[in-house]
Amino acid sequence: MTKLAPKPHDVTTKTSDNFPLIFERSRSGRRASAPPKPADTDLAALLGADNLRDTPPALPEVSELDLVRHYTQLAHRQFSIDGNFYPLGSCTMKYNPKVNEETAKLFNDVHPYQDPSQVQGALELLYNLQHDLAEITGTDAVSLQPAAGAHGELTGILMIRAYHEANGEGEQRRVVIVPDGAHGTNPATATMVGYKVVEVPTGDNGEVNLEAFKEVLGDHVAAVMLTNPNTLGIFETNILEISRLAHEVGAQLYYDGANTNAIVGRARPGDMGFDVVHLNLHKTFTTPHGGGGPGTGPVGVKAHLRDFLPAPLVKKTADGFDLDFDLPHSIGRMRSFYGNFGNLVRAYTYIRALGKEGLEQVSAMAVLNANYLRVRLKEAGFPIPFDRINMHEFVAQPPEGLKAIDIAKALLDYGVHPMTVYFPLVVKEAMMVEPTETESLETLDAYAAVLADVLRRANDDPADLLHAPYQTPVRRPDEVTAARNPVLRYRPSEPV
Amino acid sequence: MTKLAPKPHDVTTKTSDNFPLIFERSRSGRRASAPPKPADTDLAALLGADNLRDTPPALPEVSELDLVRHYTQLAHRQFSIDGNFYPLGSCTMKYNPKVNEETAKLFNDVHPYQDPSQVQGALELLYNLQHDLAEITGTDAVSLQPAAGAHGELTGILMIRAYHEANGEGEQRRVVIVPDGAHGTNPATATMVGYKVVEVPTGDNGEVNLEAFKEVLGDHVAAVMLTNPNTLGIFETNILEISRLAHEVGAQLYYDGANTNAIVGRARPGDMGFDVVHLNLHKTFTTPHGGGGPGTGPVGVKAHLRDFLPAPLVKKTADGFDLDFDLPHSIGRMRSFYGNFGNLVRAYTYIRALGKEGLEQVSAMAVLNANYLRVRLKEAGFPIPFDRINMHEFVAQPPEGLKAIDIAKALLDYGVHPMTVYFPLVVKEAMMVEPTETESLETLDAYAAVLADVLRRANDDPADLLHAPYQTPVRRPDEVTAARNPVLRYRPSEPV
Amino acid sequence: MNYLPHTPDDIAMALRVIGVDSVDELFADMPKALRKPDMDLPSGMDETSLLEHLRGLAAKNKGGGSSLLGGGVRNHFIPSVTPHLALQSEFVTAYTPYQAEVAQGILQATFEYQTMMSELTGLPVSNASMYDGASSVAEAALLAVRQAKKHNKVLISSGVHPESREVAKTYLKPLGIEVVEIALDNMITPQPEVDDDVAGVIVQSPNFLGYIEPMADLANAAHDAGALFIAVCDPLSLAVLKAPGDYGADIAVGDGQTIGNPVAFGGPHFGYMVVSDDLLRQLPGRIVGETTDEEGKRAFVLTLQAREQHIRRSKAKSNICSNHQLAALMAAVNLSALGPQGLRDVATQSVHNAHSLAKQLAGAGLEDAGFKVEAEPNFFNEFVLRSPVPAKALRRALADAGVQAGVPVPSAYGLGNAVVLSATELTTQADIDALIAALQNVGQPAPKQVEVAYD
Amino acid sequence: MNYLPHTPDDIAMALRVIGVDSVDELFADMPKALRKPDMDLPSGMDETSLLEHLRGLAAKNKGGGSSLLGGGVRNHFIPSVTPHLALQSEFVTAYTPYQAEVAQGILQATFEYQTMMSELTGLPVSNASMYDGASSVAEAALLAVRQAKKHNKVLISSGVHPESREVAKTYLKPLGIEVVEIALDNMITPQPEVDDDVAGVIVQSPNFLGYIEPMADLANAAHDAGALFIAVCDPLSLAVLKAPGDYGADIAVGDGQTIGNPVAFGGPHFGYMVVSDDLLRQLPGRIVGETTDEEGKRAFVLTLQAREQHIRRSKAKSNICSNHQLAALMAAVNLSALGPQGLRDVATQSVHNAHSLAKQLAGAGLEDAGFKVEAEPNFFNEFVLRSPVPAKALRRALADAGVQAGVPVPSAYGLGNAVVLSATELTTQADIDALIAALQNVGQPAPKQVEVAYD
Ligand SMILES: Cc1ncc(COP(=O)(O)O)c(C=O)c1O
Ligand SMILES: Cc1ncc(COP(=O)(O)O)c(C=O)c1O
Repeated sequence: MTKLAPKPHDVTTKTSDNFPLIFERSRSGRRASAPPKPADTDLAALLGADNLRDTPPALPEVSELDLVRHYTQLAHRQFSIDGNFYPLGSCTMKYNPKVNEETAKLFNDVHPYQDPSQVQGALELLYNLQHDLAEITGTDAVSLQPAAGAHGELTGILMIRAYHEANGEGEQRRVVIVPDGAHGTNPATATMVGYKVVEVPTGDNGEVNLEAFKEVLGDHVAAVMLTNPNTLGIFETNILEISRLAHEVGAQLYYDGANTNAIVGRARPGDMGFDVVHLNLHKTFTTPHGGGGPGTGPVGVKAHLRDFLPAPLVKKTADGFDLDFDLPHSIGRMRSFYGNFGNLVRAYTYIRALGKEGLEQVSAMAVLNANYLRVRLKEAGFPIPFDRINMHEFVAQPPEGLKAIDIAKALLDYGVHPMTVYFPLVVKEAMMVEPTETESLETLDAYAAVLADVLRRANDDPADLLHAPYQTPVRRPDEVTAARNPVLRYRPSEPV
Repeated sequence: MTKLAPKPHDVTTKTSDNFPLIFERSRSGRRASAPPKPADTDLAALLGADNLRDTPPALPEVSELDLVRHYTQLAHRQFSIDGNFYPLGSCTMKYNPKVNEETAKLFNDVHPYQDPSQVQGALELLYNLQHDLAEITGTDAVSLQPAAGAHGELTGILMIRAYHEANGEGEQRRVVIVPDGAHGTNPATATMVGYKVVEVPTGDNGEVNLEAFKEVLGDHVAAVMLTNPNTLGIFETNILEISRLAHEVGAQLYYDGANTNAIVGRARPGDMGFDVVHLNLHKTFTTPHGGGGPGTGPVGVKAHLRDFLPAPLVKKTADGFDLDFDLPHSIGRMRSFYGNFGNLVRAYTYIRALGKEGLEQVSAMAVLNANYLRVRLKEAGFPIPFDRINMHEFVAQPPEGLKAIDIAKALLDYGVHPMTVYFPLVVKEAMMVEPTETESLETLDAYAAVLADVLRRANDDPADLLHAPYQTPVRRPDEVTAARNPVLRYRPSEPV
Repeated sequence: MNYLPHTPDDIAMALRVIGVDSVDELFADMPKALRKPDMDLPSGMDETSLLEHLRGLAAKNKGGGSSLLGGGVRNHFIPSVTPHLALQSEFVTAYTPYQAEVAQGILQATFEYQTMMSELTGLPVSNASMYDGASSVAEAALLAVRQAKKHNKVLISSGVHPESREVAKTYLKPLGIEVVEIALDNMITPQPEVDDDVAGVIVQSPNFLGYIEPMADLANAAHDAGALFIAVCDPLSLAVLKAPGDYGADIAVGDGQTIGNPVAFGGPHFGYMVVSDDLLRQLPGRIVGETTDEEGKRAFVLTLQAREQHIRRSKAKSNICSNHQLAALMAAVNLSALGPQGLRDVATQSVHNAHSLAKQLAGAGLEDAGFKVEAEPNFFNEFVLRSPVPAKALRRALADAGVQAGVPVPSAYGLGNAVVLSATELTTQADIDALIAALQNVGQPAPKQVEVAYD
Repeated sequence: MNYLPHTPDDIAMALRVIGVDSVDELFADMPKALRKPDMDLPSGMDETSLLEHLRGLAAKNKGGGSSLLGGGVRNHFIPSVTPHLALQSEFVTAYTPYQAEVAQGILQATFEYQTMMSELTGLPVSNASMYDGASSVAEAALLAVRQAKKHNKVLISSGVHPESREVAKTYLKPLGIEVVEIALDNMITPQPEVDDDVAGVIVQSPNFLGYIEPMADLANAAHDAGALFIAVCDPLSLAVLKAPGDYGADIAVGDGQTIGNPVAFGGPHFGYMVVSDDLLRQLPGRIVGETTDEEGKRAFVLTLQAREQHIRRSKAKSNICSNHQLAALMAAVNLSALGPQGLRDVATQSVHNAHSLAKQLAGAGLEDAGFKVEAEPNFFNEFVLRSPVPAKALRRALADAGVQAGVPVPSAYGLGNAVVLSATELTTQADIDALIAALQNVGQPAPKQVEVAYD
């Protein structure tokens, strides 16, 4: 059936010259918009002459049409979920519903410092979402403040630290345990909170090695950070035992919610024994990745940690909804205002669209798709290091002698995005594939067919892949020079 | 500045697969949206069993993501003003302001059959626009009903016919005069009104040949249809004389407004003596072309024709605004409701944004750009058949031995759209260029450079252009077979 | 506010290159008397003032989004995904796809649109779109006359939307084609006499009043006399009702608003026209066809252009040039978003709600006040309510009560005071309750000033 | 409503291929006790009900769009073209640009963003964005500590937004870094004592109260003691005010909302961070750099990733991974749309209106009622109004009068009852009149229940 079409040609501007920077399109005196005309104003008098800058910032000066062309053409130089299959493992690049964008816009004008009586709708939404996410994660209270997954991690580990301190165990507990397959943000977060990181190895079955785990465990441990399923896409079958062991020594169990798409609606971290849970709304809950962000990383906690949450929460009162600053042990604010509200609206829209049954179907079909694609990739000739039923993602490898990077680069010419490569670190040449539930089986078949074609090419001519891609706007940019000799902003080469 | 150059030809990984049709992405049972769930309904009982169709229409069944991919990828297979310089002569492919789209949306929910008391804002806008367009065209009354330029022509010629009939000259006047350079809609319109078309030749200076015009003129003539500037981009310097002569024999003068961008704010068809004027809001007044439409073709008339306008107009009353059906000689309706209202909002937004002075600048800069590009193309080696100061557009030709079609096709590889070719018919291998005022000189320079490069390639290898373009999603589709053996809809090749 | 890139330096440079001294010199061909006309136009605005002005106008409209107003266009469900996809700037700001290589987006989408309209109507050949329903009816009549050659009369049912009939007359009259109306009988079209000189018979179903016509019988009557049968249909109704192709129609036309465009005070929407194979070369407007490119790949092009004005000039089948492509694209995306089941769901619930509305009105004790629901013959999602007060006065009274409903039935229908009511899948019980309450109020001894103002 | 493509046939086929009998079997690894949790969540909704629900919530908010509320985020002019371009689906639905070949759109736009932020701040090295202003202040403090190594104290002016100070403390406390506040003196930051163990001095200008700080002197004080100077600035103010680079700041941070993002109840906006060359390798977050590709063409890539968590893990400069790229893109597009002159116009008119507001308030005879405008020292577009009633009560009373204004000044400032007022280029004389009228009413013998409710 439908094979993936080749990469849509970049018909907008294919030139042997450089694609121009907006600064290179700039001509002194051009304007692309008409703000309100200012009154004659003596800024020096109003602001103090010494406070004024001497030269204006050299921002671009372009016409509105040139502005439009620039960003339209840049958009054509960009893969996206809307244009391309994008099975990045650990990233959950699922469909971002358009209705979410409509609903988010409805709140654009609401100012965070309006009197609560004026923003009852916004507060009610936050209140409902706190509730929904607590139900979904199996926790007792939720802060919507964190601005990304890593920010949620920081929030959570700070709370754990404060909790231990409140219990007089602050000095004693200085270690955070993470699996060797953990995402980089986990150890980095622990360090930011002043903790030492201890890694626990992955066992042969792709799960946390329970024996090794017991060895590093002790009453010096502040927290254990896990994802479940883990970064290999494998469910930690010993999770209840891990939880028991951790709690036995007084450690807190932290859930990195990046892989929630595997379990949403079917199992809850809270029920597994996790004390703190963050969610990536930009993964499971369809807020767009935006080319890097904004994400949103709400944190749910069990009751014993509630009072440590960053303030404010939203509470329901007799009169309606209000901000709740009454959190006696609060770690303090993690960011300004009430979190990435626009994304909270999007996620709320998504949750209420699907409802309970819909969410349960999400994880079912995410896992179905990932297993299906695993089998198809195996048929296509890719070794699967942990070849068992996986959850929402799985890790493959290139056949002996090939490199993941070359496979990835070759895929770009087919108009499909590569999987995540070289993560997790515990698998050599890891190719981590997460198709998500919003993809059709035909798309997965086409991806497998493309990967088979890449292997065929590698067989026919081993040098072929080394120079792939061939059809993209640029080809294998020189990253080494970029880092050695950093050019981080435009500077006009000649006086303009 | 940025030069444009063709893509390299080596296509290593191009797959020969067809881009799929939405029907080929279809799988029975998929849905891309959630309309309100219908109640259990016995349609046979409510509608009559005999009235129900036996098989549902075979519409596409796709997931929302597959839908999004399909149309996003199709959008990437499409040139547009926003992505590409698009200097189609006679088409006025100028920038379509985004603010127009915002304002048009504000009226999406207004129903045309609401009581006038409920739609005062919409009626006020129409009233204001009738006024503005009358001022701009120098006419006394304006109908906003026509849905395109050609529809405006039909409206206008029908009015002229009704006018002559009202004067008892209906039988006598059976001829419409158009220049040989006229757009095809002019003669086609005359035929639709039952008139005979007589062409008047273009003189050596690119204007209507006045002697020839006098010869075909007479009291059998119902109307003379002109554009001014004409389709060569040349201002008819004898326009006042032409008008005098036409009116002398009792003919009505019709203005095809396709070229209004050359004169807007600086001269008015009504002042030139035209009795009926249509405007293409999708040209001069920035409503988008939409890949073919909807256009909008309001018609303005002098006072003696007002009562012949299609009803309703919008009038101002003591209580506000109301529909005015009181047009005793009305030719009748030309379409349902009140015209392409959404586009009327866009055009009104544009007119009010620019204001009087802004409109005057439009024609100034449109004419400046066209003359500048004419000189640049001449320098690049393209003959200019009527080499004089032109208005908003001009006609060039390929150098001897080359074909306009091959130049046009070669341009596609550079990411720029060709000019209009083979129109007007009075110039062999016509290449009609209209840059519009919203383009920067750098864009015009780049276009001239690209055209020079095309000539260079033709010199280097005469066969090169014959197979251009090389980098587009498809290359020189076979139009002859398409017309001989028409395939006008998808039919599944095998049972699905 | 303007959209010009030109700086003073740019202008000076360009003038130098052109070889003139001033911008005015570029306009030397223009007679002096014409230059710098005195136009009564306001000054330009910045974007903030502009939006304020337009938002101010928009705020003067009331009650938008009502789903009780019909008359051919209705506020139906359009999922958010539809405008997001159809209104991508690549589609919005493209020209007619004459350069096929860089217009496969519009061309393929239009080919798909043609297929969908063919599926809905059960006829094989769709063009790429027309202006609107009314002008499509007129063009269909012209087509019939062209095809029939000698004939110069068309019959048109009074059940065809009054505005469509008006437009047909506007188009046909100057060509000396007689337009004869078939009066309705009990709100549907009776079997007409079809003379030999009739080129076409035009019937709308559901008709303007909402009732389903006996299309098969009417088509037979037309064909028996050698005339073409032209069906005018709300495409949404074709989700469940028999298709024109099913009952032998030669041409199907109509307004496409209901399957994917907002009502937008009446436009832009689009007209569709789908015909039988033998009418292909008489079809007005653009048509997209499939072919192959130099490399053998499937490609789409505008085809059969020899019918059109830019090739055939005075001998063209119509003068139509710009059509309503973007509105047709909205419909194509929307039909793909809904799919056959979604479209059926929308149509079904619209029918359900309209019948429920009729039933509730009939049971609301409004007869004494002089209202009467015409629940027979079979109707789709619109039907007639007879009124004790003039139609426009009723509509105004309802509007004053916050209910937007009641398309006036023209007096020519001979129904006295009557309006067309409608319901869609978006109609709620609250909408129905509000209407009934408002009608009950109107039913009270009539508030004089309303009657007076609208008689 | 869901977004799944799977038909029953698809599921059956996939299960066959996988070699299991049911979907549940795929979850066999999950302990039974965990499965099918009982969640208190409502059922799904169709799109119409969903939009109705969300529109209902939106309708419960009042007075949006006010331009008299500040406190760090304000409703500024954003031309229509900005969201149209920045929110193209190719940008919105892209991931972090790790595959540079197919992410030149985001990468180049980010490189351009970095250049613009560098121009505004007068410092050379910008990262690709941070979460928000508050967390950027915290990260800047951490950077200073990393750079200074031995030092473990930072000074922070109380003029820094209270929420930013709070966040900085949250971040710094567990690392044992002391955060010492510099109290304001007459609403600006006095020259502080800077000990040797201070890693950085953080000052915001215009400060939270709106007043312009003596940044050059404060920077000197920091530098004299070997500490870094961290300037926190509203980037809009940098259109006209001296840039951090001008007065020797080492780090500039802040919230970017004011230059192109809607207020949106507080987010998402973005934080920016721009530093001097010698801090480059300490910078947290993503950075885009220019390079060339295999064919020698200019290309952009994420660079210096050795600073980041995915490479350095526990030794990374920060744990930040996702940033706020799309919000930064909104700013970049918006700055390009405005240009230097447009940005200056916006800033100038905002200043003009704020000063006009202050002057009109001062002349409105409100002193007797206990109001006092603090028009000194120099302020930008926000300033303090002392109030006879508690700040929150005042805000509520104004809101009840339909005026959205008055960010409460925390009591720690020692100003008693006071609010921050603000004006932007969008503020109208009508806004000002309404505020004055409302204040005059509040000035009347205070309505008791308001005071009580908010004490
Ligand atoms: C497993 C895991 N943990 C944490 C993160 C960090 O999340 P964020 O980028 O939202 O900070 C990611 C993101 O890719 C992840 O995959
Ligand atoms: C000179 C001229 N007249 C008439 C028309 C027809 O206008 P429309 O396509 O809006 O019907 C055009 C359109 O290209 C034109 O250029």
